[in-house]
Amino acid sequence: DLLSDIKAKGKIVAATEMHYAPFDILKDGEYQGICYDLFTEVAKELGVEVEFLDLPWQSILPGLEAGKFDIVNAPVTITAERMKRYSFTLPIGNATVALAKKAGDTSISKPEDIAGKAVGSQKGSAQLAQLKAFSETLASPADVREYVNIDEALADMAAGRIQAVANSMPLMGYAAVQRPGLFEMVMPPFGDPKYFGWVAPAGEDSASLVAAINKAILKMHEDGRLTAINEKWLGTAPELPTTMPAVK
Amino acid sequence: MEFDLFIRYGPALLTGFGVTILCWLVGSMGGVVVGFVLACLNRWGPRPLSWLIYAYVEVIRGTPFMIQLFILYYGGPYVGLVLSPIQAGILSFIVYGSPYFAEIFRSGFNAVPKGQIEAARCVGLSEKRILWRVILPQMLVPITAPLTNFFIILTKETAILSVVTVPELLYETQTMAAETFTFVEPFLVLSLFYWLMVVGASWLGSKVEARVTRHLKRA
Amino acid sequence: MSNQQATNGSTEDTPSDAIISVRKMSKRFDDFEALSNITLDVNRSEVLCLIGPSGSGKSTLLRCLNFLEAYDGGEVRLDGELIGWKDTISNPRRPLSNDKLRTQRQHIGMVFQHFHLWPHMSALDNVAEALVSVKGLSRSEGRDKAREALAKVHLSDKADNYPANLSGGQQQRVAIARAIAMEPRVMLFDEPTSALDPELVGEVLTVMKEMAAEGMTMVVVTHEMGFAAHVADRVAFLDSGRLVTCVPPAELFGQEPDDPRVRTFLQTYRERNVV
Amino acid sequence: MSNQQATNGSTEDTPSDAIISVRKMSKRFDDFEALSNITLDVNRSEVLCLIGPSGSGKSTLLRCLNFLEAYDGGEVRLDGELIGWKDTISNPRRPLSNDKLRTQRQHIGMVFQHFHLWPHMSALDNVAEALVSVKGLSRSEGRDKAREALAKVHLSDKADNYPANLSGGQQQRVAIARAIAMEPRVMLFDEPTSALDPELVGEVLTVMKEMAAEGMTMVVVTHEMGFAAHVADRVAFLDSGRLVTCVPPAELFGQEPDDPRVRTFLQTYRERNVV
Amino acid sequence: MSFSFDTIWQNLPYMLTAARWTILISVAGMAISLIWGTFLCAARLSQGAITRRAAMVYISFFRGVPLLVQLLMFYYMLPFIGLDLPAIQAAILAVGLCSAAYTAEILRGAIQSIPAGQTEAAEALGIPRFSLWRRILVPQAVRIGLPSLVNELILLVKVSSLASVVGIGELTRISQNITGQTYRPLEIYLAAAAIYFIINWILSVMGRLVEKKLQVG
Ligand SMILES: Nc1ncnc2c1ncn2[C@@H]1O[C@H](COP(=O)(O)OP(=O)(O)OP(=O)(O)O)[C@@H](O)[C@H]1O
Ligand SMILES: Nc1ncnc2c1ncn2[C@@H]1O[C@H](COP(=O)(O)OP(=O)(O)OP(=O)(O)O)[C@@H](O)[C@H]1O
Ligand SMILES: [Mg+2]
Ligand SMILES: [Mg+2]
Repeated sequence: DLLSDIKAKGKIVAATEMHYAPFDILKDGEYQGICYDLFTEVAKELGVEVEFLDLPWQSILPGLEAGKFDIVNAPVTITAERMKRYSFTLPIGNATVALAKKAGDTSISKPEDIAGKAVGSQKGSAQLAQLKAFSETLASPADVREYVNIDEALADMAAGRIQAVANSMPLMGYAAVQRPGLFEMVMPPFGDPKYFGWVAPAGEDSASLVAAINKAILKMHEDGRLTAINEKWLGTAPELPTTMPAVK
Repeated sequence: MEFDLFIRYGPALLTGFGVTILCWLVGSMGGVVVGFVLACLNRWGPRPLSWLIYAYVEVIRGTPFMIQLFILYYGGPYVGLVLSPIQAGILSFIVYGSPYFAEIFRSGFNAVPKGQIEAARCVGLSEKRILWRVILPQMLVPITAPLTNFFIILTKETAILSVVTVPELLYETQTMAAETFTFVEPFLVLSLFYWLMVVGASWLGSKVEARVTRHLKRA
Repeated sequence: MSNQQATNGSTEDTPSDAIISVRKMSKRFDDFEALSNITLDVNRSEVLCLIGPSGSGKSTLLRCLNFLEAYDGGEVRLDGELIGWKDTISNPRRPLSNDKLRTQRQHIGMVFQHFHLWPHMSALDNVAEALVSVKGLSRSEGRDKAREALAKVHLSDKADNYPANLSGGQQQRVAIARAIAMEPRVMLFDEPTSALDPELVGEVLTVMKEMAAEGMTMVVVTHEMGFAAHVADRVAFLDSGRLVTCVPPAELFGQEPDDPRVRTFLQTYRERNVV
Repeated sequence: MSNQQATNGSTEDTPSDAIISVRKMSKRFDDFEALSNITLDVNRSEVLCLIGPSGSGKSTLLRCLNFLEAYDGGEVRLDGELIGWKDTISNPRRPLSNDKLRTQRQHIGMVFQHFHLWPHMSALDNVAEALVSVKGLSRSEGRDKAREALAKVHLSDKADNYPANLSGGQQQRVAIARAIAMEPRVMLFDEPTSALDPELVGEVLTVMKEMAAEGMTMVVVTHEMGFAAHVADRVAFLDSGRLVTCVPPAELFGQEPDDPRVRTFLQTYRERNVV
Repeated sequence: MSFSFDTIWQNLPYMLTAARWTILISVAGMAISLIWGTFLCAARLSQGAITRRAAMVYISFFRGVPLLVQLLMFYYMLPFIGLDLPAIQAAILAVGLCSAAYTAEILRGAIQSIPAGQTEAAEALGIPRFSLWRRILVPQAVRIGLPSLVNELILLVKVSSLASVVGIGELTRISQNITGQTYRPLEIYLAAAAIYFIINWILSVMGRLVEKKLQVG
């Protein structure tokens, strides 16, 4: 099976899109981020070397199925629909949706203030679904705009076409830290709590690999490495469940 | 393969296809016209203008469309140019395509034998008539194929319009891909639609070519 | 330098009946001197034949007359008007605008050595084109007039052929028809009968004689001495870009020419044509 | 149908010294019959001149001889070998493969009416190209031989010019040099002297006479009757795609020809050339 | 918003490193495109019906299917038939083979405008087809089609960015990644555009030099 193959080679190949701060980033020409740190530790636990691949999102899933690599170590929001097609590992990050606004915009101070305003989010993301559901509950719904990439939503907010951007809380927080004069986080997060996991191919073949990785994640929960890594990048450590969360 | 996807997303995909075709046709036709004018000004216009055109051609042709579009759409508002996605899409398409077309036309101008232009001058045809009646019909022989090529390339460049949220084909297929977590199906749809456009463009190209090479067919 | 020459040239007397007057005209291609110091008058309604060895500059001279080739030094005047260059004293000279050039060229027809038909137009349209877009005839009037011109050169049955589907002589006749249909004041013919059979040469000759009678001025480059002898009012002999002589044909062909170059030139021809 | 003719044709006797034999050959362009039922032999080392009015099919006949134009009916044989078509009885006939055609054409040189020089090569390279890529000479050997050929036509000084920078007659001489440098068994000339002055015509004539003496067979289309009279062993007269007569020149030019068509054809020529 | 030259300055070395991939893929792809494109064009114009058809099918496939899909096919589907190409080779091959279809068409258009008499002259001399193409048709076709060919090569440089889908960190990809971390897309994209421009401008200048050289008469 997959795990024994990996052990035999002594190497695990992990693909991600190095384009999702602070989980996966390319900084100073090197791959860094929460997922990098975490997965490096996981590989140590498995006793194998790790090779990271950077792929655009549209070729990550075909590549996984074609066996070009063993696992996707990008943060993927765990949803019911996705679980049908792939195996997820235990949560490694908080994916609950939060808002960012343009720095100094006093008209938005809490999530409900987006009523009637233009809000951008990433196409097809779980956070977009949360945003839409939340918007329905408001007196006047927000004008929700969908972008292929979250960068473009942020750029459009900077250009003034939209007033807020919704995405996972860590990402929004990181953006605000990176461009403090430009973006500002809107607290608190809203909607259902959501989590990021890693993705392995579905089926028997990968079951043992997923189990082994889960074991490593649990161990890191216990010895505090998980918390330490999260604190290093986010300043705080989120509460992460140690069992697979129930999804609708 | 999940065929019910096609039914579920069918209407959205078709609308996306419509938007793609709109941007493609308007953008590339505009590009042809602007390119032709540029090529003419470059050839017959005053010297300094042709340097300007040279710079325009090299800069626009030399940089990626995605980046031009990004700068136009997201950078535009900083200088007071606020465009809607489709406006920005079509405008940037015209801007992006025109230098390529201009170069194709330039090669066409060069391909017409000098003697024929001299003959036209000798019977007193004006430069404009010479362009329309002598140069253009003949230059279409070598340039119809490159023109068709570039129309085909532009069909695929429409995909880039998705970065400014133009609800075109790729944008819609990505919605489908992201929401359903599928990849083969969206690519199939995408390929099929592009292929349709390419077939259309090739067909038109071959018709034009047959028309303009009529005189070369020996009995 | 060129300007110097030009000014000198124009001070010479020009006979009042000259329609074209060439003064000390010269033309070089890079470092090859194709024409040097040509001075020549063509009178109204005159037929002037240009003969001379291959490469002597006959075509180049014709092409300078309507400024297809920009001559370097000297002057070419049509009815007193300087051809091609702006008639002001400036150094270097500046060429006329395209529009002005076009007006000048409308009075000067030309039949090219290589015909230069437009391959994408039928024989008829090759002839009709300028009638429509220069003379302003309607397309159908233009075609009618073109048909007449083609009939003159016996090509009515090939009017709808594209040039590629015409024989060499037929192409040449289309080129002739295209030029004469425009009824210019001066016609330049560059070997107009090179591809024609003797019979047709006779016909074209007749057409040209008619045109001459109607007052058209013609400059004809030809290698057919018989043609020159029968058509020309005067024959000019060019050699290596220089005008050797310019005399009535009787003088050139009738008696043994003085110039040794002309003598050897004509010799082989005489031998061969005693059939 | 074409096959029928072909079989008939080949049953006729072929004189044993004929290098080219044409039997009941015909060629049509769409519904225009350019050649009909041509039967003609060209003997080894013979110079055959083809004359006839413009559009009578002279060029087409030459082009059929080396299958640049696929003739429809009848046969053309070179040394007994069928040109162009596969020599089997099949209907419709199928053309030879490119390679076979190429081998056949290597023995048949051709000078085109419109020269067809390659514009991107210098005069020298135009001549050297086939020497290198067909005869397999090295590029420098090829150039040397090309230089010799150009010298024969008095063009040594223009060897490096591109065709566009050559005069009409110079272009024609390059075309001649290109063909003769290959030393084929048969040469087809399509109006090889149309752009040449009388003096050069004499020179080319000398070159051709030398080639004939060395045993080359030549078919020459020409409009110059003087040329035909002096060079040809026999003269063939074509009219509207039909072969009217094929006789020694003395018979055609010496006495009043029997055929009225030939008579009128030669008439204008005679008149004009009494200088 | 302030324009940050610092961001560009800091990240430029990484972008230049990535540009090396862009150049490698482009140059190798160009070689394939030009050589294979010429053969395709010859096939497309050949008298053999089968060869001609095959070339037409090839051209309509490679022009018809998006390059992205072709790349994914080369990389992810060829392994199923036992041909597991390394990413960089797959990228070069896909880019080159696709571009060849366009090159072939450009050359075909140009060759059509070469007067038939020139081919006839070569045939009459018995010049072999290969020499006819190499010495007579291609040089003139290149002269006529050069601006369009340079167009195509420049497009090739730009589509080399699609190589990112098989995991190659070329210029566009690295720029996007840097953007994802710095949140300064305008700066980074402008810098990337400048690098692309330089590469393409060199190409274009070379094209014009060749054009000058081929312009005779
Ligand atoms: N564009 C050019 N560049 C360089 N040399 C040229 C050019 N055009 C013509 N020549 C040279 O100028 C000379 C005169 O050429 P021209 O065409 O006038 O000769 P011609 O008298 O018409 O000869 P022919 O009877 O052979 O047509 C020739 O030697 C030719 O090689
Ligand atoms: N490709 C073609 N399609 C149709 N008709 C053609 C074609 N080529 C030649 N013809 C016609 O066939 C006839 C014979 O042409 P050909 O070129 O053999 O004449 P020719 O005897 O060489 O005349 P010339 O002395 O004028 O060169 C002409 O009437 C011409 O119009
Ligand atoms: Mg000449
Ligand atoms: Mg002919």
